[in-house]
Amino acid sequence: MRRLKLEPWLLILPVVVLLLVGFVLPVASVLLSGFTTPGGGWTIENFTRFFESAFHTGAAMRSLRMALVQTAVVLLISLPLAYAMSRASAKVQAFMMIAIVLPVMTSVVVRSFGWVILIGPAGPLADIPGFLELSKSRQGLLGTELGVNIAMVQVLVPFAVLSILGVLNGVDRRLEEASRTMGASFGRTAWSVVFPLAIPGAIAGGTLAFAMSISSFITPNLIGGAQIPVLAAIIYTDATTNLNWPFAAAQSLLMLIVVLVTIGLTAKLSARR
Amino acid sequence: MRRLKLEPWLLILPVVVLLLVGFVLPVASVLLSGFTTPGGGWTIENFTRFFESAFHTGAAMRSLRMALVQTAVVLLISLPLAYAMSRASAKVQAFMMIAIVLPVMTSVVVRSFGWVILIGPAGPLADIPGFLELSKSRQGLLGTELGVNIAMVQVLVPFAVLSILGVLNGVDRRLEEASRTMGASFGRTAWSVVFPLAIPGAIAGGTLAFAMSISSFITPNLIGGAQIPVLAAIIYTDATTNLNWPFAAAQSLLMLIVVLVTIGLTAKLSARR
Amino acid sequence: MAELIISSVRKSFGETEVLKGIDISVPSGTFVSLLGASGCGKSTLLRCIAGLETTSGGSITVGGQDVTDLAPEKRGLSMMFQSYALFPHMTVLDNVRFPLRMQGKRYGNRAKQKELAKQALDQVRMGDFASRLPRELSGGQQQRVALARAIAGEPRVLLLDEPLSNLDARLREEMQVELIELQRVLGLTTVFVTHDQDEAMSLSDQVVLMRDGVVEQAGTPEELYRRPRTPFAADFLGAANLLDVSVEIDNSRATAVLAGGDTVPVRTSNSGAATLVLRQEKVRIGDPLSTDDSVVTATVVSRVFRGGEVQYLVEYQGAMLRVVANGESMLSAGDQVELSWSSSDALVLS
Amino acid sequence: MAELIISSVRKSFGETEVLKGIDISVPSGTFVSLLGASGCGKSTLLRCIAGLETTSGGSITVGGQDVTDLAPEKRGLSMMFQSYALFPHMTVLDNVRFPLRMQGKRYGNRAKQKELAKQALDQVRMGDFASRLPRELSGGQQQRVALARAIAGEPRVLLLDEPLSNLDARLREEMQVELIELQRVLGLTTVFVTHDQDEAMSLSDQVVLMRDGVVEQAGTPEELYRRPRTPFAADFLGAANLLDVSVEIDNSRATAVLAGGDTVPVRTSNSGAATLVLRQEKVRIGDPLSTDDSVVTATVVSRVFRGGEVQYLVEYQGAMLRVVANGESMLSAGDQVELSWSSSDALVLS
Repeated sequence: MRRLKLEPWLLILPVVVLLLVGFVLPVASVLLSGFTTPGGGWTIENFTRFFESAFHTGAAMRSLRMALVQTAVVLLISLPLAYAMSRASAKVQAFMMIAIVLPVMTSVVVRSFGWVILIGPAGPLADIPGFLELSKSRQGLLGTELGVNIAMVQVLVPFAVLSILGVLNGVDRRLEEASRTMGASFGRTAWSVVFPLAIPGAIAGGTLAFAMSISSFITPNLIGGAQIPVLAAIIYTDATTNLNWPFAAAQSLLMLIVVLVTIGLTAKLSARR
Repeated sequence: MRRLKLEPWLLILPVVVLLLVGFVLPVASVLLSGFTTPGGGWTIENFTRFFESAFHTGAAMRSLRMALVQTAVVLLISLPLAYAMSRASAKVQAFMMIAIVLPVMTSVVVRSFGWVILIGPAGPLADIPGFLELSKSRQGLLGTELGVNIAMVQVLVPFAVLSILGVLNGVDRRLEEASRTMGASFGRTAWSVVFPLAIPGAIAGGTLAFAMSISSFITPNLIGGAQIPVLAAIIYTDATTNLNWPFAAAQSLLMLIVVLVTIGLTAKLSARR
Repeated sequence: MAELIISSVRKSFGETEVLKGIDISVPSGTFVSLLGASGCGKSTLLRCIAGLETTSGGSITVGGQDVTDLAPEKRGLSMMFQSYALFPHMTVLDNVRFPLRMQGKRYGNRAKQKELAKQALDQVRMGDFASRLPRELSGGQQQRVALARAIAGEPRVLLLDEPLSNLDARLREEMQVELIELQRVLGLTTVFVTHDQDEAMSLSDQVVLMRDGVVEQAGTPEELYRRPRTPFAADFLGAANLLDVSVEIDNSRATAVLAGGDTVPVRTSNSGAATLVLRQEKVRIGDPLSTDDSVVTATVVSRVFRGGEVQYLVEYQGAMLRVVANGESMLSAGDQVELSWSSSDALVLS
Repeated sequence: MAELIISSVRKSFGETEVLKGIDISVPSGTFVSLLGASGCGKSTLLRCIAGLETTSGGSITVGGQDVTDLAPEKRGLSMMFQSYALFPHMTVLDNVRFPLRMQGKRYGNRAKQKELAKQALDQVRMGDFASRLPRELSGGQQQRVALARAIAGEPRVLLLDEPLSNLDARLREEMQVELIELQRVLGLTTVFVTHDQDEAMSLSDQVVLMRDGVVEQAGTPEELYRRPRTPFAADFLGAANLLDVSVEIDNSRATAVLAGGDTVPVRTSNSGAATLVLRQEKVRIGDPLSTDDSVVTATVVSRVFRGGEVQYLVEYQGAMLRVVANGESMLSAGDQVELSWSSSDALVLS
C-alpha cells in the first residue's frame, strides 16, 4: 500500500538528509583535496606520484590481494557457520553469536597479541611456514601476509555471519527436507539448495568484509609490521605523521574507487545469475 | 528432526574448534599476563596502579560514558531507519544499505577529516558548542566529546541497522495493518507493535555498537585529540610505545569485563520482559 | 440506510486494473460475503475499505461519512486477517485491549479497558486464556482471540479476510456457527471475504459474486443459487453441469436441442444458442419420476464414494456431467445410465 | 506383498508421546490416506516414513528393505509438502530435474535428465512452463510442478502432506481428479495425509483414521463409513448424530431407549449403555416412508441454506441433531418436526 509505505520515510527523512548531505559533502571535499597542491591550486601530481612509486603501488596491490583472500576465506567459514547457527535453537544461536563476536569486543591490542603468541616463533603454529615453505626465517608467521590474513579473518567473520544469518533465518526449512527426500545428501543439499539461497547475504557480508579489510591498518601493523605495509597504514602515516594531506586524500580516493568497483562487479555478477 | 539438526555441526566442528581453542586460549594467556611483573612473577600491581591513577580511571569513565551515549543515539537512529528500509522494495533497501555502509568503506582518515571540516572552527556546525555552551573556545567541536560522539555514531549506525533489519524483515506486515485498522496511527503502531518486535535485533546491534565503540581509538584520536583520551588509545600506547605489556593487558582485561557485564545486564533485562 | 456504500471503486497496481468499478451497498447489521476465485479482486476491495490500499477512483462511505481518503485508523472499522495477525509480544488480554487503548479516553482508564477486553474474550469463550501468549494457543483459539480483538473496539463495520480458511474442516464448521451467532447478537455490519461458495451461502444475508474485478452478480444466497444470471455464476455457486444447447421456440413452447440431437422442454422466451444449467442434485440416475421429465442416455466414467452419497462423472455426447446418487449406488465405469430431470429444474441462460 | 510396512512405530518429542505404536501395511500401488484432526500424529508419521524424523521405536520397511535408520536420501521415497517447497532459485525444469540429478548416473547425462524432467512436466500439463521460475506461477501451477518433481525420481513410495489444502475449493476438486488419475496410471504406492474426511474418502483405496497417536480404525472408505467401530470414527467420517441410549434386549429383539423415553428398534446383540449413530442424510424430516421406521419429534433450531440442500439443526430432548432437507425446504426456528429413519440405518456402538 502506497500510503503505509511512505509513512516510515517521513519519520526518518531528517536522519537520511543529515547522513547524506551532512556526511557525503565533506567527505567529497576531502577527497577533492587530493587534486590540490599544498598551496591550494589544482593538480594531478598526487596521483602521478602514487603510480610512479613502486612502494605505494606495491602496497596497494598487496592490500587488494589480502582483502580478496580474506574475504574468500571469511565466506568459506561464515556460510557453514551461519548455516549451523540458523538451524540451532534460538538459545544456541545467541550463545554462538556471543562466542564469535567476543573476540571483536576485546581490545585490538590483546586480540593481536593473542595471535602473536599463537603464530609467533614459539607458538603452536610456528612450524606452518616452514612446512608450507612460505618463509625461511624462524619468526613464525609474524611479518607474513598469511599471519595477517589469519588474524583479520577472525575479525571479519562475525560481520559476515551476521549478514548471512539474517538471510538464512528466513529460508524455509522444508526446502532442505524436500531436497533430502529427493536423494540429496546433507552436503549436496547445503551446496545446491542452502548456499545458493544465502547468496544475497553472502554478497552483503562479503562486501562489508572486503571494505573493512582494505581499510584496516592496526592489525596488519601489529602482526605484519614494517615487512607488510598496507595502503591504509600508508595513508594514515601520510596524513598524521607526514602531514601531507593532499597525497593522503588522493590515495584514499583511489582506495574508495577500488572498493566501489569491486562492489559494482559483485552486484553485476550476482544480478546475472 | 534430530538428525538434520546435528548434521550442520559436523560440517563446521573443525572451524568452531579452531575459533574457540585457537583463539580463546592465547587471548586468555595475554589477559593473564596482566597479573605478571615485567620480570615474570605474579602481581596485582598493574591493577592497583590503574585504580590509583586519576588519568586512567578518568579515561575509562569517559570511554564508558561515550560508548553508552553513542549506543543510545545509534539505536535511536537505527530503529526508524531499519524500519523504513524493511518496508521499502528490495532495490531501495539495497541502495540504502550501500549509502549507509559507504562511509565505513572510506578510509578512517578521510571519514574523520570530513567531520573535521564539518564540525571544525570554520564548519557549518561550528556554532553548536557556543549555542549549547559546551565549549568556550572557538575550535568548533574538535577536541570535544560531542564531536567524537557524532563521528562515531556514523561508523556504528550501519552495524546496528544491519542487525535490526534482519529481525524486521521477518516481522509480518499484517501486524502493522491490523494495528492501523484498530485505531493506532502510524507513530503508535511503530512504537507499540514494530519496535517491541525489533528488540532482539536492537539488543544484538546495540551490543555490537557498544563493544565497537569502547574499543575504538583512531576516530577519537583524530577528532578528540589529546583533550579526549580514551582507554583504548591508552592501552594501545602502553603496549606499542611504552612497551609496558602487562599494564596494557591489565587494562584490556578491565575493559573486557565492563563489556561482558554490560552484555550480561542487557540480556537479563531483555529476558525479564 | 446502508452503513457501508462502495461506489464506482477502482484500483490499479501499475498497469493492472484489479478493481474495475465496484458498486456495493451494505445495509446496517447485515452480513455480506465477497465471493470469488483467487485473483478476482475481493481481497483488494476489502483492503480498500479498510484503508490499507488507496483507491484509484470512486468513493467509500461508512455511516454517511466519506472515508475514501481517511487513514485506516480513522475509519472506525476493524479487520480480521487470515493469519489472525495477533501481536506475538502481548498477552491475549493485551491483544484484545489494543483497540481500546488506541482509541484512548473513549474507553476510560486501564482498569476499565481491561474489563471491557475481558468481556469481549468471554464472548468468544476465551476468558480463561487472558494471560497467555498467542503462541501458546491452538489455531482455533488464536482465531477466537482475533475475533474478540476485532469486535472489542465496537467497529462500525467488521471486515473478515478469509478468517476460517486455516482451520480444519470440523473446527471450521463450528466457528461458522459461532461467528454468525456473535454477528447477529451484536448486530455487526460485516463484510466477509471467501472463495468457498458453501461458506458464503451458509453465512450470508447477501452474497456479492466477483469476477475479474467486477461484480458478476449480487443477491441473497437463494437468489444466486436459484436464478444465476450467467453460466459463471451458476457454476461457481454450486456444482452445475453446463451444456451448450440451441433453443427453438414453437408456439410459445421452448425446446432445447442438445449435442446428441436429443430435445428437452425448457422454460425460456429467447431462441438461439444458450447454456443449459443442470444442478448435479437435480439430475436423477435411473427411471424418471414423471413422464414429463427430460431423459437422456449417458455413460459412467468414474465413481467417487463420498460417504452419504456417491458422485459419478458421466459422459453425454462428449460433455462430462457430474451427478450424485445415494451412498449405496454401485455403478461402475462403462455402465449405460438414463439421466432424467424435471424441466422446471433446468435453467436456460442465453 | 506390501510395499510399505510400518510396524509398532513410536515417536516422542521430549515427554510427549506423539505416536504410540502404529502398525500399517500399504500394498504396492495402493493409495492410502492418513486421516485425523490436527495433532493426531499423522504428519509426524509421514515424516518418520520419509526419514525426516527419527523414530523412537518400531520399524519401517520399504519394498522389503528395513529403512528405519536410513538417512532420508537413501530411502528412495519422495515427499510433496503442503507449501510445495519448490526451490525458488531454480527454474521449473531444474526443480523437476533435481531428484534425477541427485540420483546421478542412474538417469544418464544432463540432456537425458532434462528430457525425463520434461516428460514429468508434460504429465502434469506444465510442459510449457519449463523455463519459468516458481514465483512466476500461480498456486495451482506450483502445485502441479511440485507433483511432477515428486514423481520424476520414480519413488518407491510417494508421500503427500496435505498437498491440496492451500488451493481454493474448485481448484482442489480439479486437482483431486488429476492426482488420482496420475497415481493410477503410474501405479504409485501413495501415502496421503489429510484432515478432510471427504478428500480421504474420495481419493483412497484405504483410509487410516488416526487419533492421539494411535490408529482408531483402518479400512476402505466404505467400511469406515458404513461400519465405524467407535463413535469417534462415526463422527469423523461424516456428519453423524450421536445419541446416548440404553439398549434392552428382549427375545433377541433389541430396543434402544432414547433420552425422551422414546424407544426405537435397533440391530445389536449387546444390552446396556450405548451410542446410537444416525447419519444426517439417513434422517428424514416429515412423514416416515414405511411404518417400520423409527419416529421422534424434534424442534427446529436453525436453518442454513447450502445450495443443493438445506441443513437444519434440530433439538431432540436437549441433544442437537443435524438433518438435511432438499433446497426448497422452508422450515423456520421453533417449528415442530417429525424425524424418521429406518432401523437398518441406525448403528449402535457400545
